[in-house]
Amino acid sequence: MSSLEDLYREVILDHYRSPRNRGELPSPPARRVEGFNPLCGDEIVVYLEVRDDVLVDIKLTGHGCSISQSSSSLMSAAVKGKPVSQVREIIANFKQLMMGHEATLGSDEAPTTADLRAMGELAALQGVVKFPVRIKCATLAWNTLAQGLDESD
Amino acid sequence: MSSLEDLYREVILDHYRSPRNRGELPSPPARRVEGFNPLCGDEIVVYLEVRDDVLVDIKLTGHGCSISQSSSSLMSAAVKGKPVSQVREIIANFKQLMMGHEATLGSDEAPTTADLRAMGELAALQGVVKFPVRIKCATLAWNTLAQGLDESD
Amino acid sequence: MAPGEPVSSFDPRRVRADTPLLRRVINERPITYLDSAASSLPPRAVIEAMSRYYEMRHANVHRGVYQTANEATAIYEGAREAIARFINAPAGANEIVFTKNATEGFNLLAKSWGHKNLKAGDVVLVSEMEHHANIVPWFQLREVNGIEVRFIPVNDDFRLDLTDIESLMEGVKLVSLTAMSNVLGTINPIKDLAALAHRHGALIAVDAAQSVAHSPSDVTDLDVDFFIFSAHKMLGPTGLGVVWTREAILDQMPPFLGGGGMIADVRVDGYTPANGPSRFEAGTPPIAEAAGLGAAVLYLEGLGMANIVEHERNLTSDALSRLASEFDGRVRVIGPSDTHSRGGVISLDVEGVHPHDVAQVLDQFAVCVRPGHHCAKPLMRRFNLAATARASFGPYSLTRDTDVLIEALHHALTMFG
Amino acid sequence: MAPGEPVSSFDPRRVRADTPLLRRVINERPITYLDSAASSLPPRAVIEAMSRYYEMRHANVHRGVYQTANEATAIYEGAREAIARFINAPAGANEIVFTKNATEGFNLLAKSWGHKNLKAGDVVLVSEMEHHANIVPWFQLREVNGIEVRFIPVNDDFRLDLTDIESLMEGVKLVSLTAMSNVLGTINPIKDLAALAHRHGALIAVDAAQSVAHSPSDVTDLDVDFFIFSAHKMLGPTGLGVVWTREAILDQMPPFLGGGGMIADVRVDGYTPANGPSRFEAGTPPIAEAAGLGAAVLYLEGLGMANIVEHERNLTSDALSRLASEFDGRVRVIGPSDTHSRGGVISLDVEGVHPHDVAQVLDQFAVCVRPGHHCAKPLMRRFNLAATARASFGPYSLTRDTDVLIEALHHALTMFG
Ligand SMILES: Cc1ncc(COP(=O)(O)O)c(C=O)c1O
Ligand SMILES: Cc1ncc(COP(=O)(O)O)c(C=O)c1O
Repeated sequence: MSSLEDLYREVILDHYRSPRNRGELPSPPARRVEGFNPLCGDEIVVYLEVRDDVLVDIKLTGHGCSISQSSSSLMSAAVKGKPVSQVREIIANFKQLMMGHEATLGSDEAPTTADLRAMGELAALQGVVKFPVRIKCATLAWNTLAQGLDESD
Repeated sequence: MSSLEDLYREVILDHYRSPRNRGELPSPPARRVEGFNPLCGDEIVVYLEVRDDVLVDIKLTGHGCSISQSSSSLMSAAVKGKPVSQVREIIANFKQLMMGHEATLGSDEAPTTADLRAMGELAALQGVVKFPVRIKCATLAWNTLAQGLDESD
Repeated sequence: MAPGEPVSSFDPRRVRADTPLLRRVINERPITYLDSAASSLPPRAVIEAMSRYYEMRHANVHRGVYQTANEATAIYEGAREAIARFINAPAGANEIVFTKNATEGFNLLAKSWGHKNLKAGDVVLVSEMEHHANIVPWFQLREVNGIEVRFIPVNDDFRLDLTDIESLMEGVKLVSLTAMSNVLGTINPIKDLAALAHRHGALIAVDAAQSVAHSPSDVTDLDVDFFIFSAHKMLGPTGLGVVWTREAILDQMPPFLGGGGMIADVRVDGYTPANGPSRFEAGTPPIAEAAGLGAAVLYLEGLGMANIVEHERNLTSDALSRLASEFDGRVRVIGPSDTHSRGGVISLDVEGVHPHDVAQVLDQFAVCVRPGHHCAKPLMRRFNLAATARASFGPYSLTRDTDVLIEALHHALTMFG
Repeated sequence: MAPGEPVSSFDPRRVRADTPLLRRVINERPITYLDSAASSLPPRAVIEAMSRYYEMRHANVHRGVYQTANEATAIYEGAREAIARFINAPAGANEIVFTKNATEGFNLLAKSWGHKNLKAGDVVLVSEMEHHANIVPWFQLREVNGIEVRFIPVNDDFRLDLTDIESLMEGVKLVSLTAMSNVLGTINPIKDLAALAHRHGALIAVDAAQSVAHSPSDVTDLDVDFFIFSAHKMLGPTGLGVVWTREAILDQMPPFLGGGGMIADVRVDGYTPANGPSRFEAGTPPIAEAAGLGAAVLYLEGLGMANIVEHERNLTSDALSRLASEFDGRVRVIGPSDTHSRGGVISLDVEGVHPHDVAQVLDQFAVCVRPGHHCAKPLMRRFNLAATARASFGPYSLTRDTDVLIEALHHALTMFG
C-alpha cells in the first residue's frame, strides 16, 4: 500500500480534515471566481482580495475530494499575503510539480530536492503525479486562482 | 465450378441473351409498374394488360444482371395469356421455390420433383436459392408484377 | 433452452472462468470487478467471435456478392435476429436498428421520431432518475421545437413518486423512462406505466441500458413502444447500441444520419431514403461488434436470464444487509434498502470520505467501483450529493467480491476517520 | 522511423503473412482480396490489440479511478494522439473527434458546423464524384436551412472539371471534396483547392476515407479545415471514424448528439456542453475500436506510407496495362488509365456481363470484387452506368492477385460471350 500513502500523506489528510482559510469574503471588494471539474463534480469558489499588487486575503468554499480540498487549503496558506508576482511564481512552480510525471520521463525539468524544499508543505502533493486522474483534482483550485488573477489584470 | 453452373444454367443464359417480351405497351390501357432494387441499382418496368381477368399481354424494359433479366423474361413467358388467378398461383409457386433454401432446412415445404416439373423452364432458376444475395435479383420482376396485379384490384 | 428460463446448471464460477479479465491481478490482488453498471466484462466467447470475424470473414456488408461479404452480412443480420428474439420483438429483426450506443439511440428517438411528431407545448415526461442520455436529447429538441420536458419526482425512498401521475400526464405525448436506475438500482414498473401512457394516448420509450443484462426483456409483454440499450452492458462489445420500435412506428420515422446504406436513390437534386432499419444505419455499420453482440446474446441465453436475476438478487440482498450492519451507519446506501424491485447497483455515501477517495482506496485492494455523478446530475442534486461511489454486480460476481469491498471500505473509513 | 518515409524492408508478403484473413480458402482456392476500398483487412496486431484490450483492460473510460479504467482511458486517448500524429494535426489530440464512421463525421460536419454557420443561399460545393456520405448530409441540411448544394462536374477523363471553378466558387462557404474517388481512383488536387477555397473566404473539408490508408496524410501541409475518415479502411476495426478540424473551429461548433460524456453540467432546466472533442462524443465511446485503430496506425507507420504508395502504384500500373492489352477492349476501366494522380481503385465495365455477374463468376475463383453503385449514384448517372465491378488494392496485394483477376475475367467473358 505504499503508493496509497504516497498520495494521502499526513499533511494532506490534515488539510482535508481542517481546511485553512475556509469561508467567504465580501465581494466587492474581493473578487469571486468559480472553478469546476465536470468529470467528478468538484466545485470550488475562490475569493481573493488584491491591494497594491499584494494578495492580502483569500478564502475558499466548495466541495470535493481530499486531494482537491487539501490542495486548495495548502494553496491558500502558501499564497496569502504574498505579492501577486510571487503568487504567480508559486502557481507556476506548483504546475511544474504536477507535470513531474511527464517531466521525469526524459526532460531536465524534474523538480530538484532544492525546488521541493522551497515549496514547503506543498511538496506533500507530489505523490499525486503518480495518479494521473487525480492531477485535475489537485490543480482545480490553482487554475481557479490563476483565472482570478488574470481577470484582475 | 459446379455451383456456378447451377446458377447460370443454359436456359438462364439463353433468356438473358434473348429476352422474351421485351418492350413497352401503350398505357393505358396497359398498366405500367416500376420495380427497383436499391442495393444493386437494378430497375425493371412491367407493362401488363388485363382483360376479363386474363393477363392478355405483358412487356418488360429495364436493366439488371443476368438473373434479374432472365427471371423477368422467364416470368413473362410463363404468365402471358393466363387467367389472373393462375398468374397469382404461378407467382406464389415461384416465391415458394425461392424460399427453398430455408424451407429445406427443416420444414416440409421444399419443392418436390413434381412441383418442379410443373414449373417448366422456371425451375432453371432453382439454383439461385444457393446464392441468397441473388434471390432479390430473381424475385424483382415477380414482386413488380404482383404489385401491378394488386393495384388493379 | 428457452430464454429467460432458469437452468439448474448456472454457476457464477463458470461465468468467472469464462471471463478473461477476471484473471487480472492488480496491486498483487486478484481483481474485484464491481463496475458492471458502467460496462460489463465480455466472456471469451464474445471476444473470440470478434477475432474470428476479423480473421475469417471480415468484409463490408450489403451489396457484396463474394463469399466473405455474404458471411459478414449473415453475421450482421443474424445479430439483428438474435436481438429480436432476445427481447421478443413482435415483428422480428425488421424492428431492430443498430446504433453506436444507447445514447445515439435516444438521439435517434428525439431527432427523428420526436422532431417529426412533437410540436411546441407537447410534453415528454422523463424522471429525476434518468441518465443524461435520456435527458439531454430532449433538451436539445426543446431548443428546436419548444417542447416541454417534465420530470417525475423521485421519493425519499428512491422510487418514482407516482402520486400525481395523472396530472403529470397532462399534454404528454411520450413517456421516456429508465427500466432500472444506474445510480439507485431502482426498477421501475414499466408495464404499468406503459398501460398508463397508452391510456393517455402517449407512447412510451424505455431506457433498458441497465436492465437488459440483469432481467428478461420482453417488449411484447411490457407493451412498450421503444426499447433502447447498449451491447457493452450486456457482455457485448463497445461501439454498438440497439433501438427497438414497432415496425409501424419505424416505417413512419424520417431519416436521421445521411449517407451510404440508408438511401434508395441519390440524384444531384435530391435523395430517397431506404425502408426498414437500414434507413437509420448510415455508413459502414459496426459489423464485428454485431458478431460480438450475437455471441453475447447466445451466452446470456445459455446462462438463463432468470438465473442471473436470482443470482444477483441474492448477492444484492447479502451486500445490503452487511453494509447496513457492519459500519454503524457510516456507510449509507443511496437506493432502496431491500431487494424488492431493485437490481444489483449499490451507490454508497461513505461518511467523511469523498467518493473519489473511496474509489482510490478501493483501487489499492483491486476493487473496481465508480465514483461520480454517473451521468445523472439531476438525481444527484435531488439528493444533495455531488457524487457517490457505486458498486454493481454482474453474472460473474460472487459473495467474495462483497467481502473484499467491505474490507476495503473499513480501510477507507480508518484512513480518513 | 518517421511516418511517410520509405523503408527498404517493406515487403507485401510480410504484410500478407500478418493478415489472417488472407489464409482463407474459398472454393478450393486461396482468397484473392480485391475489395480494400470497401474495407481493408486488419493485421493480427490490430485484432490482438482489441482482444487483449477486452481480456486485460476493458472498462468504461473517463471518471474511473481504478487501474483498468485508467488503462482503458489511456488507450482511448492514446489512439487520439496516434491519429493526431499520423495526420500531423497542428494542435494535436485536442483536434481529433471520434465518431462511429466517416459517415457520422460528415453528419457532424453538416449538422453541427453547417447548421450553425450556413444560411439560406450559402453554397456547399461538392463534386459529382462524391460518396453519398458527402452528399446526403448536405441535402438534409438544405431541407432545414435552404443552402445550395453545387456540384463540380467530372470530365470524360474522370477528373474534376475545374475550367469554371472561379465562377463555381460564387457564394461558396464550404468546399467538401473527396481526396480520392472510391469508384474512379482519381486523386484530387486538395492542396490547390484548399488554397483556392481560402482565397474565396471558404473553408474546405476533405473526405479522406479512401486516401488515408494509401497515401501520407498531412493536414498542416494541405492546409485544409476538416479531414474525415474511417478506421476500417486503414487496417483498423469497424465502428470507428475520425473527424479532424482546427481547434479554433472545433471550439465554436455546437454539440451534435446529446447525452453522457458531452456535458459540463445538466440541471432539470437545461445543460451546459463540455469543451474539446468530448463535446461531440456522447455516450460510451468505441474504446476497443480505438485500441484497434492505435495498433493500425503503428502498423501503417511501420510499413511506411511512402512505401505503400509506391507498392500500390506499381500494382495499379501493371493491372491497368494488362487490362488494356488482354481483352481487346471488352473490359473498360472507368477511371484514369494512367497512374498519374490515381490510386489502386479500378472500376470495370465488362462487355455484355453485368457487374453482379462479374462478381459472381469471380467469387468462384475466390476473387473478391464489389459490384454496384459504390454509394456514388450521381457519378454512375454521369457515366450512364448502373454499376461497375470494382477491384481495389491494399498493402498486402500482389501481382498474383491481378493474375487471378484476369484469369477470372476471361472466364466471365467466355461464359456470357
Ligand atoms: C470516399 C468515401 N467516403 C466516405 C465513405 C464512408 O465511409 P463509412 O462507410 O466508413 O462511413 C466511403 C466508404 O464507403 C468512401 O469510400
Ligand atoms: C441508464 C442508462 N442509460 C443510458 C446509458 C448510456 O449508455 P451508453 O453510454 O452505452 O450510450 C447508460 C450507461 O451509461 C445508463 O446506465
